[in-house]
Amino acid sequence: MVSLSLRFGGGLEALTGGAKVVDDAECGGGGGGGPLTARALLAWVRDNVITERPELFLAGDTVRPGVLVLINDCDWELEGGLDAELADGDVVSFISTLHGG
Amino acid sequence: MVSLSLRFGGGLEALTGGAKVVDDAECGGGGGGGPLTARALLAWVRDNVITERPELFLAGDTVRPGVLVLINDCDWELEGGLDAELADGDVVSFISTLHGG
Amino acid sequence: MVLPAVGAAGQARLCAARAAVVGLGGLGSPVALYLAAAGVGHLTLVDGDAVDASNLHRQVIHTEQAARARTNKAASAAASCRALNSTVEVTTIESYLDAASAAALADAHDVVVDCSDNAATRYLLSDACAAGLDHERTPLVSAAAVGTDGQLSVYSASADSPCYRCVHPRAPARAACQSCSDAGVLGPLVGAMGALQALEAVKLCAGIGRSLAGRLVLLDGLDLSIMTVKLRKRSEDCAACGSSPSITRASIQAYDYEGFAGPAHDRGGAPVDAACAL
Amino acid sequence: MVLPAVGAAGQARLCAARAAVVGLGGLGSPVALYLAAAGVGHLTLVDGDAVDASNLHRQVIHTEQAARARTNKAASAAASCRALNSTVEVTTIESYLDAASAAALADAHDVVVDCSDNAATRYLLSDACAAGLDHERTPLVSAAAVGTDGQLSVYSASADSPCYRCVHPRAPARAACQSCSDAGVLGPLVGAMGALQALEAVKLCAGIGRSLAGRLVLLDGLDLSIMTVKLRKRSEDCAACGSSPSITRASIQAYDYEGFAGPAHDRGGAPVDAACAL
Ligand SMILES: [Zn+2]
Ligand SMILES: [Zn+2]
Repeated sequence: MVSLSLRFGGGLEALTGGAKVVDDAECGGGGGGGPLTARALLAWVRDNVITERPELFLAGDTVRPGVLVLINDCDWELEGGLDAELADGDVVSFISTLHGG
Repeated sequence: MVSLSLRFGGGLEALTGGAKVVDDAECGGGGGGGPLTARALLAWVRDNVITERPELFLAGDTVRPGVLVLINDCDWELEGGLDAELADGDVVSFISTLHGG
Repeated sequence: MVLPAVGAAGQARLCAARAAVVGLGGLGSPVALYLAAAGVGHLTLVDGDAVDASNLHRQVIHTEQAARARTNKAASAAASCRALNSTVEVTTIESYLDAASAAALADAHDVVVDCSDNAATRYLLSDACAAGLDHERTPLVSAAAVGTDGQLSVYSASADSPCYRCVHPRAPARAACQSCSDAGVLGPLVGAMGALQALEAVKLCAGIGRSLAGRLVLLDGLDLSIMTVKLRKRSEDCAACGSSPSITRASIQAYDYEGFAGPAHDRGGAPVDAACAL
Repeated sequence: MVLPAVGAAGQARLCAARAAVVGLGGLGSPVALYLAAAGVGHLTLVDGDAVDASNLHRQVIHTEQAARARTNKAASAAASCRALNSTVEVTTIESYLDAASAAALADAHDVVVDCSDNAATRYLLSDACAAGLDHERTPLVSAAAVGTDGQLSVYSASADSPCYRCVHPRAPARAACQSCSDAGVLGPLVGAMGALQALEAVKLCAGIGRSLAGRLVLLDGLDLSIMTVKLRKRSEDCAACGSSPSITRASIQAYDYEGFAGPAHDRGGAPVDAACAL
């Protein structure tokens, strides 16, 4: 289990019952004692945090287009994307991109 | 020696030769092996970072009225003010209060 | 449709709310525009100064026409507010803030927005909003901007949140006060701070969200870096809002704010901030 | 006096600069006001929509009078800009952005400001600013706001900073797109995002400071919490600005942006965002 702080923003909190912050989330899914990857975290979040319309969170094995994933205030693409490894205390944010103006 | 990151803002960077950020500052002044206090840090900053008009930084043994001191994004009054103890990695910000509008 | 975050009840509170804006310069321009646009029920606009062409680079509620006519800034801003939303009731006080009007503003409004440009007015306004054990405190949305830096907070908005004097018990020396006349100020930077002030004022009027009370936003416009910091709590020892205050809404009438914190405004001669080119 | 942070050279660059603002709604209102006020030499304002009374809660550059006359938004904004600063040259394009005008805008301006309200226009504008190996890229200052949230970044502004398509290679499904018509938007929140866009545009025009290129600002207005995050770098694989782009300024003419990212604007009937009450 890895203890993470999760954030949801840009309207994505509508999928978590309104929760913008989930602190001290004990995220499993690493499997076999290996490190927790972003890929495994996505499935864990879908199963444990998302309360409705999971298709607006995931599409296939990654986030749906328009959702940015940030690990400690950095675009997850800088950390390896789906293969990024997460450690205790990391803050992972899921932000829906806005288009209004 | 304590390794701090120092920030200067709100115009106070005019007293540091323009530097807004001094990373990895090796701050002495704890004396006798005790922890580094904010009081000792102020003297160290005056002697090692401030390049001009130190009277706009310190007044007596504390910062001049109008300067806010923040330790890791908290008002130093919440940490003990002059007696606050500093540790490696702390970020200490000195911000001059603005009045323009 | 009502914005879900505001709700019908919030919208009703907003329409019934009374907000005062002190200073219709760089900060007050967006504050007045956005409060009028949002439909705050009653707006009181306070400024003793006339519109000046040299300020228009940041005072976007005014016009060259108002500058040519030397229209009072509160009057000029009121006209723009009415053109944008005729349903808002707008009152002007076309003089500089004094102690009597500060106390009356704090009494008669749900929120006061400090868009002034000097320390003396900032202390006076805060004391009026914070002072007096037998008064409810009035939330004060306060911002400032100089050069490329901006600062924003909300004072006296909850039982344990500080007033301006809790955070700044001693006034700065005059030599330490940068003002627009020394350093200029980047127009869009002041604009952003004013819009954020309007946002906090709308939230307070509508009774929604979490206000900045007890926190301070610091914006460095040159780097576009933004920091939110936690301020000290309301102080038991505060002269204005502590447990045995020496400053009350009655006593501020006799308090020498300019002696304490320097001049509140220019008296004749060139406009204080005529020197701001950008 | 020239603001020290801008300097005489920066001021001269600002006065010679050409900026385009696409969309004169909630974001475009403060952008146009502050760019005109700052004295950007030439402003091109683009919008095909008419001023509507139901939008005035956030579109503060317009007036009830313009809404009654159903004035085009670019024309209404241009009038307000000229009233504020008659020295700025203002051109209007009183129609919705199409591929030809997007490419021409990117060619003819030092900075383009995206104040649009839909994904299709955002991709089109970004492609026009980023596309084509034989063109200099044009910095694009892009913001968006929905409900109580705002987002801001600068694309294509340096050799290694991403374009919009680098960060968003795949367009979101329509069901996932919140727009003002679904969720409303808090006026002062859009105002703050627009003022920050103007700040970034002024910095780019004047050649001062550190732009947001490669970073993204996320503002939660309800909590007033602000986060700045680091974005990925420009992608070698980007269809618009990678090493072998499939999208060029010529090819965007034939690209089906609405097929890719949904409708760019409402075609007749009620205004898209008439439903925004606050
Ligand atoms: Zn107090
Ligand atoms: Zn790209």
